[in-house]
Amino acid sequence: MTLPILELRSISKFFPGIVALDKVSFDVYSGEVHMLLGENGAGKSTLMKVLCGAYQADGGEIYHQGQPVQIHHPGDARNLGIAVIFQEFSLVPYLNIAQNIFLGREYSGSIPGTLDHSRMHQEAKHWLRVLSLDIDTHTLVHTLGVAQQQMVEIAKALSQDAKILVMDEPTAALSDRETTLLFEMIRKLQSEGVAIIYISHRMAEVFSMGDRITVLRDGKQVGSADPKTTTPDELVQMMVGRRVDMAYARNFQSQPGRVALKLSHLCSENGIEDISLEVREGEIVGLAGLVGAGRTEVARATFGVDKVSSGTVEIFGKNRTGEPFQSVDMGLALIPESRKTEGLALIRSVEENIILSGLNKIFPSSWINNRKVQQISEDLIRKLRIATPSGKQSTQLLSGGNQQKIVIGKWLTTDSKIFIFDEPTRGIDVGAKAEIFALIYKLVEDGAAVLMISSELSEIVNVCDKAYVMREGKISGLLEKEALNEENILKLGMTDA
Amino acid sequence: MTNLLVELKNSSQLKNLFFRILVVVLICIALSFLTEAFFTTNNLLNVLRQASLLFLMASGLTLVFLTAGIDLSVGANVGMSACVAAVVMTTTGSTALGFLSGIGCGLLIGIGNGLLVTLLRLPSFIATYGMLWILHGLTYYFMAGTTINGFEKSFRFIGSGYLYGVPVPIYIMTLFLILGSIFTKYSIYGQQIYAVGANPLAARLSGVPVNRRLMLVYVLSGMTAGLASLVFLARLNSAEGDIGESLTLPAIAAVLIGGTSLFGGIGTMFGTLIGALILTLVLNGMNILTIDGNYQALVTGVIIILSVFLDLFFRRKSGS
Amino acid sequence: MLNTTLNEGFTIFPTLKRIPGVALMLFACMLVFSILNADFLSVPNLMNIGVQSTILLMISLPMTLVIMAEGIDMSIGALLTFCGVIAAYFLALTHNLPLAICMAILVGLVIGIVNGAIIVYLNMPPFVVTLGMLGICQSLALIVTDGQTISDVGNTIGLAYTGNFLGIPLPIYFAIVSYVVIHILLYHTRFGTYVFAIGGNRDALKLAGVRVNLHHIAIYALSGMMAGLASILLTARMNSGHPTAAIGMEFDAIAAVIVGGTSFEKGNGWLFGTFLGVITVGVLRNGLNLIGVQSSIQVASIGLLVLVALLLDSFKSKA
Amino acid sequence: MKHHRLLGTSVVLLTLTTGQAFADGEKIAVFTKNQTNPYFQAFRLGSDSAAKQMNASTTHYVPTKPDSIPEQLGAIDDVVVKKPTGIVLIPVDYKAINPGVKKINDAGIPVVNATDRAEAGNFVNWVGADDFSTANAAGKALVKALNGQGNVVILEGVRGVVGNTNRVNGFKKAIEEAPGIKLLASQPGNYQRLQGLQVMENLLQTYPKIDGVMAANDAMASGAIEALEGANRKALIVGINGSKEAVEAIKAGKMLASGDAAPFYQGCFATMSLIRSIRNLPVPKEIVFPPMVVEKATLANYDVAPDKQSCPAWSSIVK
Repeated sequence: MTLPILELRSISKFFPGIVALDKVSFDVYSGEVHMLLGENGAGKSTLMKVLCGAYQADGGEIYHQGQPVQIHHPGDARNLGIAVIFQEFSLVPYLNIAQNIFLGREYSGSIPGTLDHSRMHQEAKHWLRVLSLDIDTHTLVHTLGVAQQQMVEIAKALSQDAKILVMDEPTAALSDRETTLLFEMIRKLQSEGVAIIYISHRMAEVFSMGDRITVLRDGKQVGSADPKTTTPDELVQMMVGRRVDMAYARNFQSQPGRVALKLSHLCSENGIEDISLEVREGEIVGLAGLVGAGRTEVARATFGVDKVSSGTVEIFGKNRTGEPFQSVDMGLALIPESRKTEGLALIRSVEENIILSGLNKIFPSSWINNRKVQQISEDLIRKLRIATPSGKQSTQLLSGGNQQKIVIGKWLTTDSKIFIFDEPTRGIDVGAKAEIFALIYKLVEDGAAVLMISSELSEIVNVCDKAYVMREGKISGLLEKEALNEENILKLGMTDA
Repeated sequence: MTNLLVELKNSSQLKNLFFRILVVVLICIALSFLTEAFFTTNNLLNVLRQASLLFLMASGLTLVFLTAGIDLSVGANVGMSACVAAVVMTTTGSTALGFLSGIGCGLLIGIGNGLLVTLLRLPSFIATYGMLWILHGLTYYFMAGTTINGFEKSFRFIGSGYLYGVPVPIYIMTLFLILGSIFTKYSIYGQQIYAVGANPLAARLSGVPVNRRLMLVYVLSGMTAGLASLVFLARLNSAEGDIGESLTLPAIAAVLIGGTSLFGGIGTMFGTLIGALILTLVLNGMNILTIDGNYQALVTGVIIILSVFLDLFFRRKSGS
Repeated sequence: MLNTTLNEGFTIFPTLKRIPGVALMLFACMLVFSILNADFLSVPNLMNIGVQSTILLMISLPMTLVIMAEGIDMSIGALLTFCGVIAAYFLALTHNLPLAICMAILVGLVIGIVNGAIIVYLNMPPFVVTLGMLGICQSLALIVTDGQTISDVGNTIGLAYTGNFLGIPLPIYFAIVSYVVIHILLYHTRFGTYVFAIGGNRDALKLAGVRVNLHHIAIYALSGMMAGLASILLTARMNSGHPTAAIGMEFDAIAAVIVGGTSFEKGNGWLFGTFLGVITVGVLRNGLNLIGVQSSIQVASIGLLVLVALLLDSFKSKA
Repeated sequence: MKHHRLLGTSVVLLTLTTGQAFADGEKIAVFTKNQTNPYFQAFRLGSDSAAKQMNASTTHYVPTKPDSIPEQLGAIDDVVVKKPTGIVLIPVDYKAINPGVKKINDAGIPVVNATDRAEAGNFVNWVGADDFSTANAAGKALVKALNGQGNVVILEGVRGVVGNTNRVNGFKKAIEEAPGIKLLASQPGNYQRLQGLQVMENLLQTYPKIDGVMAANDAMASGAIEALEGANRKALIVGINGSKEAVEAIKAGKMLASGDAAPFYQGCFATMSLIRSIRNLPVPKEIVFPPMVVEKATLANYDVAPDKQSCPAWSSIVK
């Protein structure tokens, strides 16, 4: 029995208020694909950051071929032959593909100090060809699409001919063809004896690619499994724990009322075409599809963030035009995809964030009464069970779940009738997830109309009354009742279906 | 865990404010030991009066900083508004008209800056810099190297008059401090301005009319400059093209020393007041100690870096 | 996908979208002035423009890198002045030109490093740090000279500005050499690549295992050093050291950089644009002087130039 | 009136053969320091008026940044290309201007030096007031008014500017000559109104008894007036330049006197000398306006605003 090429023993990592990793042990052998499974926020990405030296573990040891090693610095990780494909891109927008691929590993030119651009471009071309990606390596990456950027990320990692390759949900942004390509690459590398740590929460991949599976939940290691002997359901059980059903528990029948939100033939400057859909009061409508299919763009165009190039957005029959603040006045609310960059003023307090959207309505005199602000925020903090010591706390100190609750709470201070949730549960632990859904249900029961964007099929299927599926900026179908199941969503969503 | 952090934060905010006042106090104590001329009612009033000119310019600037912007044209604005007001007053002989024209001029300039920043999406730094040159050019052109002087006593009052033994500019400063603090703390506009500075995108997605608030901020900054120019005018009893220019960088420095962040979303009017006080005290001290003027810029520079450093230091310690 | 540019080498040929307003402005100015004044296109006058733009160019080039790295250097004008004074001071003291030059460059380098170190290690906003440094340099210049002009510098240093080689004034060579060197630094060395990365995605650079801090400081060091170098020309130009000679020049430099199409964000920079920016301002001043336009109008037109150039860009980016 | 006082003044005269040339329409380039100081405005008006009288035309070159040496030097480069018939030059800095003067001389353009005496170079002549004796006269007027008893402070202009140094020395001389006068402090106000005001305010705090103020220009003097009024204290104030506002202040009894540097006349005679020398008419090597003091007694001469005045005949002054 050979030694694992890399072994982590009871690794722990703490952040203010959160235990990101709790004594996680984990190892990988050369030539195997070790699947790292877990819900968003389970600690996968943190673990990976510890591996590549971006974070320092607060406890535990790392062994490389049996030898204890320290990874203080990304350089150390590279010296151990660890290469990482990051989920959030580690690319430099105004450098070209070749420069990005060789960032930090540039080839020196003949004249000392200078760079050998031609050689870097040649090799870059080679790797792009391997990934059958047909782009000029002189292209600046900020001009590439998401999928292409992801491919460049992959090329970057491959080009390091690493002994240990870590992939963080590499297929998240990829089309089918690209995905199959990637899988071929992985098989090839595997046969060349590269150890691969593959982070994902997509069942299909796990079973098709994995040799071994380790499941994380809430920063803890909940178990390992052999893909040949385990079933998806068991894994899901492990991933979400007992709360699997409760997370989506929906204990009411929705009575759709009048049409609240109506998009007709909507096109925006951000590349969505001819989007038509309807959301009625008292129902939850899903918007499914692969990342990059244009779901977020629909939300932005509807809310007035992106310019509408043609088509109309009707709110209770009235045409919506202009800026987001005008949409808000018409009763529209958007819970954006990214809390930190789009949802919260992180350096401001919980109170200030919660009150922000409601200011106009609560204080028509435009003078603020602090006692009232405090009441409202404390009331919401209680109602939404936001775990914060006080309303004065600055929001950046809170956990993802609580931050998300604040972003939602913001809209409960307005009289919004239509809520657009963009990935409401991304990066939130399962407990908070359940609470968020409870909130959504509450809204719907009170007659609100909800449009929910989600990448997690199970959510769409279990939560929504019906769901539109998008593909390449267009709506590829509407699924209702029993037709609303994961297979159909995938079929409609697949780029080459 | 978080509890502990919060306590730390709150306490540090106290510390933070406390530290600023402490600096002022320390400077005062030091000076009063160095010369008996310092700690006299007269000199303290004198310091406050000098600080008030700086504060008036800096207060509008503070709002701009809160939105992560900057207004380099504030000095040129003061110069132009002063000249406009002076011309109107001397030609029409009406103080009221002069008053209005001065503030009006500042307001127009503010609108100009606002349009450049919101409508045309220019970075405020460069937009207001271009504005600075244009304003100077116009002012020089119309003033043609002359100075206008000799204004009505009634008008001079706001600059050099006394009320109950206290110079009028100090009252104006206090008024601005109060109004400014109320506006930033207790009006929804203030709240929205903080949000815009802290995270413009989030503010926009939360239904804040971002462009309108930016506009508002530059207009207010312009108006304050306009009003400051009137006080300058009344104080100096004469108008010339570069009347305010020498105070542009000090005003910016005052805002920064006052703990307002360049990146927006953090800062208070009171902080700016303290910033203005610190700067004025340093110059006053050097004058009454008759220290060589060559060292003034040095001391100021060091104080800027130090105070901002300590500020960040405390804020970081609070874990945020 | 229009905006795809060869990032090293051929930046002189920008793609459509990259033609900044400043280029158009430059063209317009050249056209107008050559029509209005016969002397404008004369060789000696063009030389003039080049010579006069040299000092500004020499501090604007590194400023481009500083701004690309999401920083700013407000101290550069005062530093330029201070270094000039230092050069003059040592010349007057020792009449040893090489020593004086070395001292000037050394002082610039040291202060640049101090700027960088404070910014990077104490993690402070560049604007604040360099604004403070502005005051410090200003004072130091006054203290060294006690407010007087140092004119006992001999005649050797003056040649650096007035002298010429093969009929071309020396400053032009200074300009060309500094441009070429910094161009190579930016587009053909690791350092340059990392400048793009520090502004564009600092974490990515960290993850790539690069010692980011050192490179970050190096940017400010370069800026300081170039100020030292330029100060030689400044002193040569006045054939003396003056404690307020270049006060406020930082703004001209920053304006030139921004007008040249470098933005405060994401490490989006363009060195040649800066060159255009500097030349355009030079052409404008020179042309207006030739036509004999009133100075107050000149002041206003510089402001207009800055705004219009940027407006052209913002319209293009919208269109 | 004023001309009479000048009649008596002896002026060094350099006799040339009076070869009359009738060419006119000369183009004169006039260099002044900044656009904000009334002194230079008066100078410009003077030279305009003179040029008009002699059918010549003037173009004014003023730095866009007040008192910027590099800009003035740059403007000179540009103007030399333009080859005007002659140049009138008030150097921003009397030492740093040298390269500029050399350039003008090399181009063979006749140049008159005015106000600040340049360190080197060939000039048609120098036209100016002797700062030292002007200040000294103003100082004496103050001493006289104080009956040789009391405490005095000096508000200096910009450190390192030769004009300022001379003025301050002139003041100090007047003080030394009067044993009863005590100099309390001499602080820089950089010729700025606001700074003059605030420096004075602060000095008032330190010194309970100040009887007299000597300011290196009228702007600071009027700043001092405001400071005194603000503090409800009385002191006699003298300034320099004899500017409009000083005249009014003196009329109103707020100010004792102002040393008159006669900027308007400097403008007139600098320009006249230049044109005359171009037309091969004799010009003296120096035209020094003797120390004059604007005070109650002489107010009458100064009641005309500079833009209303016109130059006296050459012969009325130069004999």
